Order: sequence, then structure tokens, then C-alpha cells
Amino acid sequence: MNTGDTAWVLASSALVLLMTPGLALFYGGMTRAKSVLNMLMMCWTCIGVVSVLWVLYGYSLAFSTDAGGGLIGDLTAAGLRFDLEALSGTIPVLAFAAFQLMFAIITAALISGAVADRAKFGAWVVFVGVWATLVYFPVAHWVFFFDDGNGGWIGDRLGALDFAGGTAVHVNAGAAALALALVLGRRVGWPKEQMRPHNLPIVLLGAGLLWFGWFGFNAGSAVAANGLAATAFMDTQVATAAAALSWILVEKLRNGHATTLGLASGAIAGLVAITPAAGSVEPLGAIAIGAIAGAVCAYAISLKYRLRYDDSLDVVGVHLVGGAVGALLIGFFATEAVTGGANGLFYGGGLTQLGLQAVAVAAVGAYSFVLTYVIGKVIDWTMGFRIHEEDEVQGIDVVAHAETAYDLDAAHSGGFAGAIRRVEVPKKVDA
Amino acid sequence: MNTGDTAWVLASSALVLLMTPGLALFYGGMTRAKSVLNMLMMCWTCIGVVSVLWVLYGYSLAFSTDAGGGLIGDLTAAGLRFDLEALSGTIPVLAFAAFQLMFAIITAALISGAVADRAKFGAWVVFVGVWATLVYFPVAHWVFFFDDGNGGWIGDRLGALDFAGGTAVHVNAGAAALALALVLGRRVGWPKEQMRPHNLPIVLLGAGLLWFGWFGFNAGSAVAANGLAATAFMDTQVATAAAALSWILVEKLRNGHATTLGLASGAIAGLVAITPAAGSVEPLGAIAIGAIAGAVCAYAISLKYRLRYDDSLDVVGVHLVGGAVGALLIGFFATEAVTGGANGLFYGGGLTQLGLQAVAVAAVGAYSFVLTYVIGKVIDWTMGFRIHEEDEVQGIDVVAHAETAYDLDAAHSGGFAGAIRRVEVPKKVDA
Amino acid sequence: MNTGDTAWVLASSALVLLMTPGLALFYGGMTRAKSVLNMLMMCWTCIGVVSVLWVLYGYSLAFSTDAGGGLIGDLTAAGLRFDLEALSGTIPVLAFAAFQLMFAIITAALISGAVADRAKFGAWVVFVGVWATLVYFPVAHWVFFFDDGNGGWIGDRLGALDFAGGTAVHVNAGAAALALALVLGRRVGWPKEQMRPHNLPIVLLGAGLLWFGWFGFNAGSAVAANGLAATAFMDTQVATAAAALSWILVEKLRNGHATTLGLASGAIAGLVAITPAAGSVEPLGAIAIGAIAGAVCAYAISLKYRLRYDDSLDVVGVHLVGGAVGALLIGFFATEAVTGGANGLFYGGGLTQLGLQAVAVAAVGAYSFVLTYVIGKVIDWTMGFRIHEEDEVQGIDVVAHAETAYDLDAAHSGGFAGAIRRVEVPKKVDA
Amino acid sequence: MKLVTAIIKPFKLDDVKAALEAYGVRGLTVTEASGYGRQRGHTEVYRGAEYNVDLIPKMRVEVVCEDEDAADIIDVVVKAAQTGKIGDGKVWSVPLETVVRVRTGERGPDAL
Amino acid sequence: MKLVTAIIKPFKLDDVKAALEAYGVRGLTVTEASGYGRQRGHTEVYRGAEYNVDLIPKMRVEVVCEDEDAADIIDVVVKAAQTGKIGDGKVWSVPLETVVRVRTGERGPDAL
Amino acid sequence: MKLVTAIIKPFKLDDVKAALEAYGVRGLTVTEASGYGRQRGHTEVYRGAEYNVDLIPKMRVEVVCEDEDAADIIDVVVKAAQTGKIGDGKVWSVPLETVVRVRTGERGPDAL
Ligand SMILES: Nc1ncnc2c1ncn2[C@@H]1O[C@H](COP(=O)(O)OP(=O)(O)O)[C@@H](O)[C@H]1O
Ligand SMILES: Nc1ncnc2c1ncn2[C@@H]1O[C@H](COP(=O)(O)OP(=O)(O)O)[C@@H](O)[C@H]1O
Ligand SMILES: Nc1ncnc2c1ncn2[C@@H]1O[C@H](COP(=O)(O)OP(=O)(O)O)[C@@H](O)[C@H]1O
Repeated sequence: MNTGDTAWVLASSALVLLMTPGLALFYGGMTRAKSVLNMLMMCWTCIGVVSVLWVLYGYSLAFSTDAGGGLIGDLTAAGLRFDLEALSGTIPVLAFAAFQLMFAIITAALISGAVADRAKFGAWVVFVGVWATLVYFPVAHWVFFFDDGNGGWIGDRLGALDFAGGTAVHVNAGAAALALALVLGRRVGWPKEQMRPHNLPIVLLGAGLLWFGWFGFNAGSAVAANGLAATAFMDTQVATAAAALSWILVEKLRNGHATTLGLASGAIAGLVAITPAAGSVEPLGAIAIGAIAGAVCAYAISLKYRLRYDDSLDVVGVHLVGGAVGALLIGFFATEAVTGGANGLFYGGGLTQLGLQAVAVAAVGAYSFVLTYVIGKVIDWTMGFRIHEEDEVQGIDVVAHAETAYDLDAAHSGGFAGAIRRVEVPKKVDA
Repeated sequence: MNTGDTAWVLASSALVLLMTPGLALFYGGMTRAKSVLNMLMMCWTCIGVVSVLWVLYGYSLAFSTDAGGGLIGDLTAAGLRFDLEALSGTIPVLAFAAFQLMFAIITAALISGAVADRAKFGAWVVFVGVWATLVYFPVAHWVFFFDDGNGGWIGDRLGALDFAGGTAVHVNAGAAALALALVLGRRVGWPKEQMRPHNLPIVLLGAGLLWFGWFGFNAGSAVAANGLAATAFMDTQVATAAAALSWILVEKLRNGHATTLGLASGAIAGLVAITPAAGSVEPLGAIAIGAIAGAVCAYAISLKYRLRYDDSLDVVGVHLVGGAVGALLIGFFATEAVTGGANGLFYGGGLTQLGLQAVAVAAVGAYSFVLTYVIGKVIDWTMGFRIHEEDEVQGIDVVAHAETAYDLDAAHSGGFAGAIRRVEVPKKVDA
Repeated sequence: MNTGDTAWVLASSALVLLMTPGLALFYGGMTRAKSVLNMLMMCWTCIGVVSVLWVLYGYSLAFSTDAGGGLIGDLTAAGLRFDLEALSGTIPVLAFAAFQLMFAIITAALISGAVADRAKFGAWVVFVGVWATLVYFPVAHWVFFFDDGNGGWIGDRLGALDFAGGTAVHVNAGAAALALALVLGRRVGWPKEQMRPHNLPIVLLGAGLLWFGWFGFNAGSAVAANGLAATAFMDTQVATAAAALSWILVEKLRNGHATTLGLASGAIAGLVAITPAAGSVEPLGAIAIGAIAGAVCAYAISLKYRLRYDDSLDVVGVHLVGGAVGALLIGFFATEAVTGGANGLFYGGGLTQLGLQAVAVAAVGAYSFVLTYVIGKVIDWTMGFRIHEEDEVQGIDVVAHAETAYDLDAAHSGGFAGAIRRVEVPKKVDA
Repeated sequence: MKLVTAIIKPFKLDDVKAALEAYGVRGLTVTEASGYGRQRGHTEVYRGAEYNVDLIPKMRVEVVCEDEDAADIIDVVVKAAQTGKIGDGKVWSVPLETVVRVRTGERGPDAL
Repeated sequence: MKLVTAIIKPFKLDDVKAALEAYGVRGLTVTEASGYGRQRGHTEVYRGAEYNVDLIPKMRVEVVCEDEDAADIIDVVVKAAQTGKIGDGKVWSVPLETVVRVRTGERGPDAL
Repeated sequence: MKLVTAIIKPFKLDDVKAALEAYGVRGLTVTEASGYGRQRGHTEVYRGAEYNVDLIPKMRVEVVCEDEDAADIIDVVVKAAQTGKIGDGKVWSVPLETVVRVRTGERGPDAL
């Protein structure tokens, strides 16, 4: 066991866990004030549900010996009953399992942005459990499970590169988000009615926590504290920076204003796009990928207005598109100096890698979209997936959670001394 | 010296420091808008006061050679004047001292939730200094100081298991909270008047930072980056997840709604309960402990309405109860595979360990309750511990700190160009 | 390569990145609600701009072989095209480059506090790029580049001590802030009109994230996980604690109230002051430095009212003054036991070190002030650096970014079912 | 001149504004308010404790108009704001003595 | 019909609501307001600089009622809102020309 | 007694307060409001989608005064609030039937 590697993976695991509360704020700030709590709940319950399933069978399905064809793992690791000394590479196996658990959590949580304001909470909880089981655990096996060519079919057999989850996490969540947005339909009033973010400072806070946590996500994916981790770290930083700049540049040219939400959105788009590529490109390549992804996603988010699906917080435009862009650009920017093998088109590697990347994107996207659509429909038929129209107008927070997010008026908030005093009053004649 | 262990303990120390600002938001969001700043101040001043005392004598009292009976350390380490090379185990002694300092800080800060909205700030500052000295430093010595059987009486001699502070931190803070709530009495209007949290998104943010920081708290308590740390990490994650789910399940069944505050409260209850046990149980045991603690605490917080003490933010219901539950459940779920020795009842170890755990809980709880009550009373008699009733109604923020938390109206906030222009006016006849 | 050291530096880099979003909240909460987004934007764009320049040439100018006189590095490292195996000391060179990048980012971001509410966004973006190039990269070379006496003229040749950037970061940013406040002039209404912070909880949150991240900043500056890192960590903690206490003590004595903003400001002042000294003093020295800095800065922030410059969020009072205080106090409190060489006045080292410190402070401060003033003026003449007066009154957020920070009223926020229904109305006679 | 004041459901504001504009009203002033009446509020739950919200958000709309338009304007508002469900609100009117446009000092109908 | 408007201290709202309900009033409308008058505000301090808050939070309560109840209602409000300390507020009344219930179009006393 | 109501630009509140105080007015009540009229709002942009804000923040100031002061007070407010740019607002007045000071129960001019 290597204590330095272990220290870094433990720290990374904590960082990736933090991404989900960060995402909750990022998404929550973009909703209207009457549904922010529901958004927080949707994200946070993913932590609850997926963690428990992970111990029971999730880790095992994703990371145990392949049960055939690189499609799914067996159940030998169910329950996570490992020895303290059991290792995965140079680190304790439970450190690796904890790290990967955080990926499963946030992938599910990402989907929630597409169905803001209108999903029945109970249905969402069921969806998360089923989706993790039928979609995430298998796909993680495909992409992340390496076993000397006997691992997952995409990562270990096909040889598509996905360092930290551009396909398994972002294309996966983005395709699922699209399916679920179609299952649930549009919010009351959308798109005629304008719905603006209710709290941009917490959107930026969320984006900051995501960026911070993403270092664990990407650089932690080296599963070691080494040069590859350092490269992934630097790539993550500069791709994100470039994407944030390129998104607000597009805005400035198109709308005349660089916006705060645009800056944050660009940063997330950059983080998404560099996720698969952080272990394959050099810093200059990362800047290019970030700049491209920022601009592409800035345009992609308008698609929903043309195609009329209500992907409320742009999970498709940012995660599906950003993830695919990043995964495909590996085909251009991958360099042997980092990958230790494959080269992309711009580094003399021809189109081979690009082809593999396209297969990976298409396979994950299609599988996720179809399965999610089916799961969503079944839940809709059986328990109903959407709240009533009037409840949506009143606000899902009060209706589903019996809570209000804010009560900020210092002067008028409770503590009414003497509220109990009885007053003698005349009686109204006809009362 | 092991750099990997050191890296992990340094990172953990930073994580645990963050818990106190996180707690400040968690608590602060639950108060009313007119007393959130006071809550932030109460938590933050613990960082100030306890850090300084720690250097002067706190570390030494807790972690220097036992001065007799396992009750308190001597003063040989006062001033923390260690060599750069001085080690504690495999890490620099100042890394260990910094890590443990963060525990002392947050334990004191936890108490503040019981006296929200009504404690004189000066009295609170004095209380923190005295309480750390007379209660926390000794109790930390009892539980956390190991010296081959010549260390603290609870941890090193008796053999009660408390990995990261279920007794020393949570039972301790919870019992102190109960005592202080009794000393200060109820808030004006409580319980007749309803007081709702003024900002739930920051409650969730605080909970997220706590969860994140708690990985340092628990997994850092291995004081090494190894398999035990990884186990403690995983246990922390899944117990918390299970507790969050079980709390909202209780809510759903009892009140008809799963709430955001319930989810966050359940997570904290789970973190509290797994704290003592994270180094003694396997992931399945952790899930069980979390699920039990979440449900028990969800009920325990209603006790205050029946017994009529105003533990404003439920420090007793969550920390005293949750800490005790976790400490006792070790007696059932401890497994040799993790502890390297003791087994709990369910793992064939009989009732011995449960007995030791009960002694630890009772000793720490009783000591903390009695001493805190006395300290609180003495402060109340001498300098007064509670603000005036009208000040409480107006809000402690303005009265004690001359500040208002929010001024969110963009349009009406300052910058009034021309506010200075003089206007010629007619004079009122009788003016 | 040492994995433990690498793990710690990677973690530290992530921590320091987080400081900029933390600073954005710290500053943003102090502005008025109508300009918080612009403040967030100013801080965040530093991440974007500086990261890209760092890859292109910034790192190379600061940390490549000296091009002469210890004034600037050459361009051999432009593009950051390093091998995965390339090391800087015991860690991958890209880990070191990422760590140092975060310093460059936050130094630029610190300046923005001086020009809150009134800087043209485009001009700010240009300023950041030029300032990083002409001021920060050279100064970082002077102070942080060590090459056996052939490095930067201040750190490696002169022998002034600046562990983590009291001069290169804080004096530098503070002097630049003063220059820029003079270039832009006062806000409309200042100082006659009172402008209060619009959101103190996020100020405290920002301060908490800064404190947390600062452990990476200071303890990470050991570029190893060792005893020096542990000492820097402990020093950071206790200096900050002492400064927070001393600031609110000054407030209590002067204004009659200890304030939340004062506590947070004191903490930041302490962090600033201990930054240069964290690798030179023992914990007791750190407490002294913190206590002095807290009190001095608490007074220094009032200077602007006397000298009538509108340093809106007190960058001068906290960073220039705090950084200088810390750098100079090294001359008194440095101890061989930590520095491994130099002793300060109180440790028998005479006045030599104090002299060196004074030279470093004066050189960095003067260079930064003059260059910044010139850069600012040139930008003002060419593109204009300040928004129109009416725009300032309306609020820069809406005008520059076409956004509003908050829309918190749950009830009235969008989702108006039926907003589309057409109503038959009588026609007004003369309409 | 008259002042027509309407208490309406918040989500009806756009309808009312549009209907008034269609009618020919050129300006109005809106205040956020809360109403108490036949319409019941809701109950919130925080850590098991119930919290009754009995003041329901409403919008308070004020329109200054000429005497002869008041009746029409009331009708327009009532029609536009009606959902037929309890809590739709009230509209009332009072006669004004003077109205002045601040910008110009114009009075009476010219001030509108 | 009359409109009684009361400016009261915020923490008296519950008392006033309860007293009016006891009297027989079935509805009212509340707006958050701030008052300036004899009652002094407070001073806040931010980084040593003083900030004067001279607008003090108040609640503005409006009750539409029948002519004959107006005097009683004013009495009820005054009694319930009184603390005897400066800043308790004001109550005033004006006659209304029409009142309409939006939901039904009912007018006058029936609209209440 | 009369009630003068003024809708003004928020940043003019301090001027108006100062001018009224100079005139001899001892109290007033302020409510945050939004206005719709000739003055155009602004457009915000979120992820490329436009959001029109057509309700512009205003302050609503109410002053109860004696009959003979009403005209002066209107003048004072108009002067103090005037910027000459569109959107300066309106001032109107209505006669009151009663005014009571809650603290003492005093009525009419004594209540001010
Ligand atoms: N007597 C009253 N005076 C002032 N406002 C009233 C009065 N009665 C009702 N309102 C306002 O009208 C709103 C709707 O009244 P409510 O009794 O709930 O329904 P409805 O008018 O449909 O019968 C209330 O929320 C309140 O704002
Ligand atoms: N002339 C006035 N016009 C309108 N509102 C007034 C007037 N005078 C006072 N008020 C309101 O009444 C409140 C209480 O008035 P104040 O003079 O402070 O105390 P009191 O009424 O007890 O003498 C003020 O805060 C303000 O809201
Ligand atoms: N008919 C009206 N009734 C009530 N308030 C009005 C009316 N017309 C205008 N207002 C108020 O006066 C404000 C200014 O009116 P506007 O037409 O924009 O400018 P101006 O009064 O300078 O012509 C509006 O924002 C609104 O609050």
C-alpha cells in the first residue's frame, strides 16, 4: 500500500462527495424560490439511495470480475466485506470503492436538473434506485472496470479513452436527462413564461464547490498521487478557465452582455468536457478543448427552445453535449506523452481513436436514453411522476415538503412578545 | 515520518476546521433572520478562543503524559514549542496537535445551538474559555489519550471504544447543551410561538460542509492513510446516507412529508452516530447504525416539547442522543475485522463491550452536564447570561452586534445620486 | 517523486483554487445587492484569464531560469509542455505549477475589492491580463523563485523571508488596490452616503472558505508534507484565531459592539499577516503576530475616511497593511528552530532580518503601486475604466451583466398558470 | 379622479396588467401584500413542529383614473383576476382630491 | 363601506388579527411597511463606519368594513395594538365608493 | 385630515424625507412598491433567454396631515422628488374621516 496514493484518493473521495451538495446549490439557485428545496432534496437523496445500494450490490456489479462480455460484474463483492488490508492497486480497496461511489451519486443527481419544479418526490426516489441499478452500475462497468482486457467492453476491451467519466457520467446523465424531460413534459407556463434564477450568488457558490471538488474527480482518477494526477489537475484547471471565458465571449457577441450565469455555466461545461480527456491531453490541448466546449455548449442550450423540450436547467446542453464534445475531442488532442499510448489526430494518431470515442459516446448515450425513457414511463404509469398543475403554480416546496426556503425579514420574523395577551373587544352586532 | 500519513492528517485537519464555519451556517440558517449573525458569532468565536488556549495549555492538558489516574495531562507541552522533527506516531506532532485542536473547537461550537437568540455575547465568550478548560480538555484526555495503558481512563485504561469522539465530542456537547438550555431558560414566546428556519438553503450548505469535513474527522482519526482510514471513510458515508433516509422516512410516516430540514438533520444524526463507531464496524454495520440513529433522533427531538426545555436547535436530540446511540451500538456491531480486537454482541463478542460503552457514555454525559450547569450558573450570577426580553424581540443581531444580516433589495439599496441636493420648501405655519 | 508530498501539494492546490470563489463571496456579501454579481464576476474572471496566461507564459516568466538580475524568468517553460515524470523537488512539476497558478489568480482577484460597484467589466478583464503579466509574474519571480542564489532577487538573493506571499501576494495586491482606487475615484455618494453589506452570512461563508483554503496556501508552501508544513499549518490557525479576537476587542472598546464583519475581517487580517511568517515562527510567535495584525488593521481601515480614497472593501487596510505587518514582524519573531537559519530580534537575531524585510515590502509595494497606476490610467484613457453615474445608481449588475442577483419571493415568482388567457375587456372611450 | 385598489392573486397580475393595458390604462402601482380571509393557508413542518401560514400572498394593485372610467376599470380587473376559486380578492375605489405628476407638476387627468 | 387602515408594530399583528377575528371581521390585507416618526431608529456599525436606520419596520393592515362597524374596528385595533410605548402607530379611515368580491362580482356588504 | 400618497423613485426617498421634515412633517409611512407606466423597464438575459422586467421599483410614501397643509405637502414632495425624467411618479390625496394615535388614543390633529 502507498500512503501517499491513499491520502490523495481519500482526499479526492471527500472532494467528489462535496460536488453533490455543490450541485444542489448550483441547480437550486437556478430554480425559482418556490422550488429550490425540492431541487436540494432531489440531489441529496441521491447520496442516500445510491450509497446504500452501492454497499449492497452496486460496487460489485460495477467493479467485480466481469460476468460476461464486459457488460456487468458479478456479486462477489456485495456487502463490501473486505479485509482492512485488501488493496485495489496501491490503495485500500475501500478507498477505491468510496471514490467510485461518489461518481455514482453525482451522476444520478445531475439528471434532476432536467425535471426541476415538477417531479413527485417519491417517484424521484424510486427512479434514482432503479436508474442506478439498471443504468449507472452497468455503464460504470463498461467504462471504468479494467482487468487486463477482461474488464468493461468500452474501456478495457474496445480501448475508448474516458479518464474520469465523460461518457459514463456526463453523456450518461445528459441522455437520461433528455429522456426524463420528455417523460415529464414541460413546466406550466414554459416556454412562454420567463423563469429566472432566484439566487445567483448560490449558483456561483455551487459552481465554485463543483470546480473544487472536480479536482478530486479528475486528478483523483489517476488513483495515485503522481505525474498523471498532476497533469489531470492542471488540465482540469485550464480547460475550465478557457471554457468560462469562451462562454461569456459568445454571450457578449450574441446578447451584448457577459453574464454571471454564463461564466458559471461555461466553467461547468469546461469541467464536463475535460473530464474524459484530463488523462490524455497536455495543458495546451486542455485549453483548446475547454474553449471549444464553452462555445458549443453556449449555443447548445438554446436547442431546447427550438425542439420544445423543457430541460429546465440545461442538463442536455451542458452535460450531454459537453461530455460528448470532450470525449470526441480526445480523438484530436490525445497525446502519447500523457496517455502513454494513443495519439489523437493532431498528434499524428490518425482517426482511429476518434472512431472509438464515437462508439463509446453513442453506445452510452443510446443505452441511457432508452432505458431511462422506459424506467420513467413505467414509473409514470404506476405511481405518477408529476405533481398537479396547481401544486406547481403554488410551488413544489410547500406542497411536497411542507417547507418554505426563505423567511428573511428580520423585523417581522417571530418572537412576538405578548402575542398571548387577551384583548377585550366589543362584539360586532351581526357576528 | 510518513509523508502520506502526514498529507492525510493535514488535509483532515483543514477539513475539520471547515466544519465549524459549516456548523455556523447549519445552525444560522435555522435561527430567525434577526439572530443569524449572533449564531455565526457564537460558533466562530470558539475558533478564536479555543485555538489560543490550545497553544497555551489545552493540548498539553489533553495529550501530555498523564498526571494521575488517567484524568488529565501535565503541562510539559504548554506553548507547543516542538522541534520541526518531533513526531507523534508517523506524523509531525504539530500535525496531530492541529488535528485535535479542530475537535476541541467544534465541540464547544456545537453547544451554541441550544442557546440560540438569547445569550449575552460576552458571557458566551467567557463560557467557551472556561468550558474548554474545565470540561473539554479533561474529557479529551480521558477518551483520546493513549499511552500503553497509562493514558486516559476511558479510552486507554477502561477500553471503551470511541474512534473519533462519539462520547468526547457529541455526548459531551449534547449534555452541556442541555445544561445550558436549562440555565438560560426558554426564548420569549417558545413553545407557543412558532419559529421557523429563516434560510434552508444555507442549512443544507452547512450540512454539506459538515459532511465533507466529517471525512477528516472520522477517517482522519486513523491518524494514517491506510485501510482503517478507508474503512472509517466508507462507514461514515454509508451511515450518514442511511440516517438521512431513515429520518425522512419517519417524517413521511408521521407528518406526511419528507422535509429538507429532516434530510439534513438525519445526515447530521448519522454522522454523529458513526463518529465513535467508524473504526469498529464494517459498512453493513454502519448502515444499520445510521438507520437506527436517524430514526431514534427523529423522535428524540420532540422530547423538548414534552419536557419543556428550549434546546433551540436540537443539540440534545441530535448530538447527545445520536452520540450515545452510536457509542452504545458499538457494543452490538463492533467486529474484530476492523477493531483488530473487540467484537460486539452480533459478532459473537457478548455484552462486555456494551457495558464498557455504557460506562463511557454515562461518565462523560454526567461530568459534562454537571460541570456545565455549574459554570453556566456562575456566569449567570456574576455577569448575566441572558439578554433583555425586548432585545430578544427586536433581535439579538442589532442589539448585540449592531448589524443586520441581510439588505437584499437591489433597487432600494444605497447609492442615491443626488441625495445631497437641497430643496427649497415652504414653511409649515405652526412648525 | 514522493507521493505523500505530491498528495499534499495537489490537495493544497485545490484548496487555494477554492479561495477565489471564497473571496468572491466574502467581497460579494459586502457590496450592495445591486452589485454583488459584478463582484463575483471580477473575482471569477481572474481564474479564467490568469489560468490561460499561466500556461502560455506566466509560469515560465515566474519560475524558469532567471533571465538576469533576479528580475524575470525566461520563456523555456512556455506552454507547460513537461514530461509526466518531470519533477520540481519531490513532486511533479505540473503539481508545483498548478499550486503556484492559484496564487497568481487570487492575487489579482484581491484587487477587485477596491473598485467594487463601478468598474467597466471589459476594462477589468483587460486590466487583469496586463497586470498579471507586468506586475504579478515578475514579482512572483523576485520572491518565490529559488535557484541556489541565482533565483529571484528578493527571496533567493537578498534573503528576505516570505514563506507564502506576504509581499508577493498581499502587499502587491494591496498596493495595486490603492492605485486602482485612485484611478477610478470614489463611488457616487461615498463617503456621505452609508453603504452597508447586503449579505453577512455569505461574507462569513466566504471567510470560512478562505480560512480553509489558506491552509493549502500556507502549509502547502512547504511543498512537502513534513514538519515545516505542520508548523505552518498550526501557525496559520492560531494567528488567525488571535487576529479575529483582537479585531473584535478593538471594536468592542471603540464602538461598543463586537461585530460579525469585524470577526471575519480580523480573521482575514490574521491570515494575511501570518502568510509570510508561517514558515518562520513558532505558534506563540504566530499568536503575537495575529493579535498585532488584527488590531493594526482594525484601525488601518479607517484611514480611507481621513485620506478620502474609496478603497471600497478595504483591500489596502487589510492586505497592504496586514501583509506589511506580517512581513516586518518576521524581523522580530523569526526563530532558527523553524527557519533553519535566520533569527528575529526577539530570538537574538538583531535587526538584520528586519532590514531585509523592510526592503522587500518597500520594493514590492512601490513597484506594484506605480505600475498599477500607470496601467489603470492607460486603460482609463483608452477604453474608459468606469461606468456612468446613472448606471452606478441603478446598479452595475443589471447594466453590465443584465442580471439581478436575487428573486427570493417564493409566492410571486413565475409559474403563473393561465397568464396566457385572453380577457374580453370594454374599450376606454378615449383610448 | 378616482383610485381603484385591487387585491388579487399574485399569478393573476400579468392578466390584470394586460387587460388594463388593453382597456387603455397607462400606469399602475403594485405592492406585495398578504391576505387573510376565507381562503385557508397551509401548514409547514419543521423538525416535526407545525407552523401555520395563514397570511396568503396577494398583490395589491392601485390605479388612478378618471371618474368615468372607474366602473369599467373595476369590471376589467374583476374579469381578469377571476379564477372563481376562493381567495380571488377584492376591488374597491375611493374618490381623490388631487393627482399630480411629479415630473411635470401636471394635475388631474393630465397627470395620468 | 369604509376602509380602515392601521400602521402597527409588527409583533402586534397576531394580537390585532385575533382581536379583529373575535370582533367578527372576516378578512384583512397586510403589507410590510416602514415608519418614520417620533420613535427613534438604531445605529449599526460596519467596519467602524456608522449606519443610521431611521425607518422602523411596521405592518400596514387594511380592513374593509360596513359603515357602522368602522368606529368599533378602530377601537379594537387601537386596543390590540397598544403597548403604550412610542411608535405604536396610527389608524385612519376613509369612505369607499364600491367594494367588489372578485370571485363572485358581489358588491357592497355582500363582498365582505 | 388628509392622506397624501406619493409614488416616487427609491433614490429620492431621502430627499423627500428631508424636505418634509424641513417643512414640519413629523411622521410618515413608507412601503416598497413597483410601478408600471411610461417609463420602460429593462431586459435581463439568463442563458440566452430574455427576461423582461417591466415593473420598476418605487417607494410609496404616505403622510397624514391637516387639511390646510395638504397642498403644501404635495408641493414639497413634488419638488423634492422631481428629477425631470420619466418615471418620477405621482402624488395624490384623499380626505380622511378619523385618525387615531394608537399609543394614546388621541384623535385628529393631535394624533400626528
Ligand atoms: N374585509 C377585508 N378587508 C380588506 N381585505 C380583505 C377583506 N376581506 C378579504 N380581503 C382580502 O381579500 C382576499 C381574499 O379574501 P377571501 O375571503 O380569502 O376570499 P374571497 O374574497 O374569494 O371570498 C384576502 O386574502 C384579503 O387580502
Ligand atoms: N403623519 C403621518 N403620516 C403617516 N404615517 C405616520 C405619520 N406619523 C406617524 N406615522 C406612522 O406611525 C408610526 C408611529 O409614529 P411615531 O411618531 O413613531 O409614534 P407615536 O405614533 O407613538 O407617536 C410611524 O412609524 C409611522 O409609520
Ligand atoms: N394611473 C396610475 N395609477 C397609479 N399609479 C400610476 C399610474 N400611472 C403611473 N403610476 C405610477 O407612477 C409611476 C411613474 O409613471 P410613469 O408613467 O412611468 O412616468 P411619469 O409619471 O413621469 O409620466 C409608475 O411607475 C407608477 O408607479
